[in-house]
Amino acid sequence: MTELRAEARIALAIAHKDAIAELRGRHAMVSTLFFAAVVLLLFGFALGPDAARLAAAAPGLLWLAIVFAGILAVNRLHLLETDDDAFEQLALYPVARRAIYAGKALGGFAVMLLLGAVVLGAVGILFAVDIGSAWGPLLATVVLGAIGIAAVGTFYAGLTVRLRAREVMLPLLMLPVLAPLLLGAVKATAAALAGDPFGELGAWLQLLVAFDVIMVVAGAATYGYLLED
Amino acid sequence: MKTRILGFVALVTVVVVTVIGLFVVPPDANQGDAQRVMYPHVASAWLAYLSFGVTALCGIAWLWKRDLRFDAVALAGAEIGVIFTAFAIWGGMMWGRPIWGVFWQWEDPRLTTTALLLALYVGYLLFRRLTDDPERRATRAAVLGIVAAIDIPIVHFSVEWWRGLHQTATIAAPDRVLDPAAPMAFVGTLLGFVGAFTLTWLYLMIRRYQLARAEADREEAARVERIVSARTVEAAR
Amino acid sequence: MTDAGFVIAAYAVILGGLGLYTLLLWRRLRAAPGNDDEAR
Amino acid sequence: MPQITIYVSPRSVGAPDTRPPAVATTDLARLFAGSPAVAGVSLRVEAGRTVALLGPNGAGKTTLLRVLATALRPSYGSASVDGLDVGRDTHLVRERVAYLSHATGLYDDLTARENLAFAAAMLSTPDPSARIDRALGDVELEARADDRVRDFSAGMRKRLALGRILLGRASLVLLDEPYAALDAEGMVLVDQLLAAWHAAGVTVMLASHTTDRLDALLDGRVTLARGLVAEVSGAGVTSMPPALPQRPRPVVATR
Repeated sequence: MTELRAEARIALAIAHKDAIAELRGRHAMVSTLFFAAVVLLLFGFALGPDAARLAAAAPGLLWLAIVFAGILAVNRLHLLETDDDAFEQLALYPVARRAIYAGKALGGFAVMLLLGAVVLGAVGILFAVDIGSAWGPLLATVVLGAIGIAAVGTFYAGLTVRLRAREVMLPLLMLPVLAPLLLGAVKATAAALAGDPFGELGAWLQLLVAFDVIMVVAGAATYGYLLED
Repeated sequence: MKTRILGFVALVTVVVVTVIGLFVVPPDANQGDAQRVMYPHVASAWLAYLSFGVTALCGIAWLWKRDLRFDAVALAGAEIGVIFTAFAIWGGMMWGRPIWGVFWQWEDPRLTTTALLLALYVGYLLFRRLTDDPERRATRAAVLGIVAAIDIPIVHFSVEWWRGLHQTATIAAPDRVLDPAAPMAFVGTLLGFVGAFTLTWLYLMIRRYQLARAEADREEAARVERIVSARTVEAAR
Repeated sequence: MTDAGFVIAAYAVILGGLGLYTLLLWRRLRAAPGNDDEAR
Repeated sequence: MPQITIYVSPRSVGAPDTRPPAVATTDLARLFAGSPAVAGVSLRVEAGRTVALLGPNGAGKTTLLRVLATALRPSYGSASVDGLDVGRDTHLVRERVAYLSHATGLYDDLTARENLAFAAAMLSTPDPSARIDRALGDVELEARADDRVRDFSAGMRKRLALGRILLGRASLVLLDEPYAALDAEGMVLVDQLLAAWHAAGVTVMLASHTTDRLDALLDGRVTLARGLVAEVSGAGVTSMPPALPQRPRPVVATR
């Protein structure tokens, strides 16, 4: 039991370090949020100006913006490590590999949560969608979605951190794996916004939970191999 | 030599089942001749899933035993898997067009899952080409193959739900639904195709494995040769 | 295009593809495992 | 000059001959894209010794250090630290080794103290705040403790990386060009560190080109050339010629 507590402490130390560096220097957070806002704006131009159509498409647009911005955010968190070969130094510390994964994923989760909340707000405004009424299920969906994207993103960012053509390979490898999450999140969001007419919301949230659990376990179990050289 | 025989047997069985599939077995009562596309389509889809299962298992075996021969099998599985995935998608489209009138049927979980499969494993193959060190490539490709294989059932399950959580499984389709009481001939032909294609798959896997091993051995020999020459030069000093 | 047309197209691509791949594989195997970018 | 205190792991105490060799490699080779950076090194370094790795650029010094530090896995042959194989017992080796590479692996947006605080968390350093202050004092960076590393010169970054090593309890310290980018005072600091590690029974291997100032500090020297050991001198370090000829073996990894 103490070993798990030690690993948790290490994961928190890594996430804390990422948070300080992120807030203080990188401004990745701000740029990612603006990127998501711009993507939403473009969706408006692409599908607008018919308000009804936009409102109908809102759940899909919301999650597309989150996923695309999420790729940038997770990538930024790992760039933080490669400035001065810090990633290699991190791997040389005598700490459990899954603790490193947990630390990086935790940082990713925090960024994704903030991103999700902001994009949700923007969608509410831009596409005139009443998010107030169903804020509970929507929050749950955003939290579960954030966990999934952070879990998968941290794995693939670690896999491609020293890879050639990394900018293309990260989305190319990551997006197909996120398909079930995108699908579940959009359906859950749509159900929540419509007041869950068919009672499907519970099922979609369960799908998201299953995806998150599987991907976190898979990521933690294999992240160590990505640090090998 | 045994492989050559396997190859010949595979060729003969494929020709035989093709003739049966195209000409001998009667067309489906509802779908008519279009139903004949099902045979190679289903056989290809089965081999796509089998191939990626092999790749994932070999990935685990490499991480455990660190023997590069598993990596060669994993590579063969991924490459041949991508090819059968492409065939399965093509078959799905050639079947969908006459039946639904559209090439791409979003509601069909098999089609959408297979498409994601293609994306996953084209990514796998591209990733392998971008990594040079044989052992580092083997380790990372193994992990990639395992995560991709874990993702496939989730994708299939979620697309299954996506189609309609509470509607009945049958797709609300025009009258041309496959005749449920398919006579034995269809099932027989389908099994024949699966058998013939699996033999072909086995033959191709062995050949691709041999090729991967030949290339790995050549690479290995070059590496060792450079080491030996460095040592002889030094020793002569 | 008639149904038969699609069936032919399906079989042609799948069987043709298998044949082509086998041929390619065979040629690569027969060529002495020289410098092949696959192994680079 | 501050009196530098070295926190020693219990492993590095005890008479050198009772402990397994700090470093032992057998026909060690490591290739990059097919060409051998290290082609066949069989080296043994007794515990507690200070040994220099000499030789021109590209001789394999850095690669050898990185394999011993578990940053690189061996392609062929094997390497062990304190009798522990770098491939099989990687976690245990990492507890025993401290490695200073060319890249100092620091976070530009964190201050010197925050960087050391993070390292202390990773190394589970007991009584971290006191140890961090002491380390900053030892490497003479107390004045800049709360400045961001982004504004540090290469020499100051190297001092901070050395300070990070002082937070650990390594029994083997690997230094890649420790004197590079350091001013006169910095070089004296490295001399002091080497003396302190030597006194504490910690084994040190350093790759360096500035050999003139090292005579008093070194026990032995190893000269590498083209990925092989060209010459060995001094005490506590021995080498064996690589096995010859080597039959290309089937593709089975060595581990």
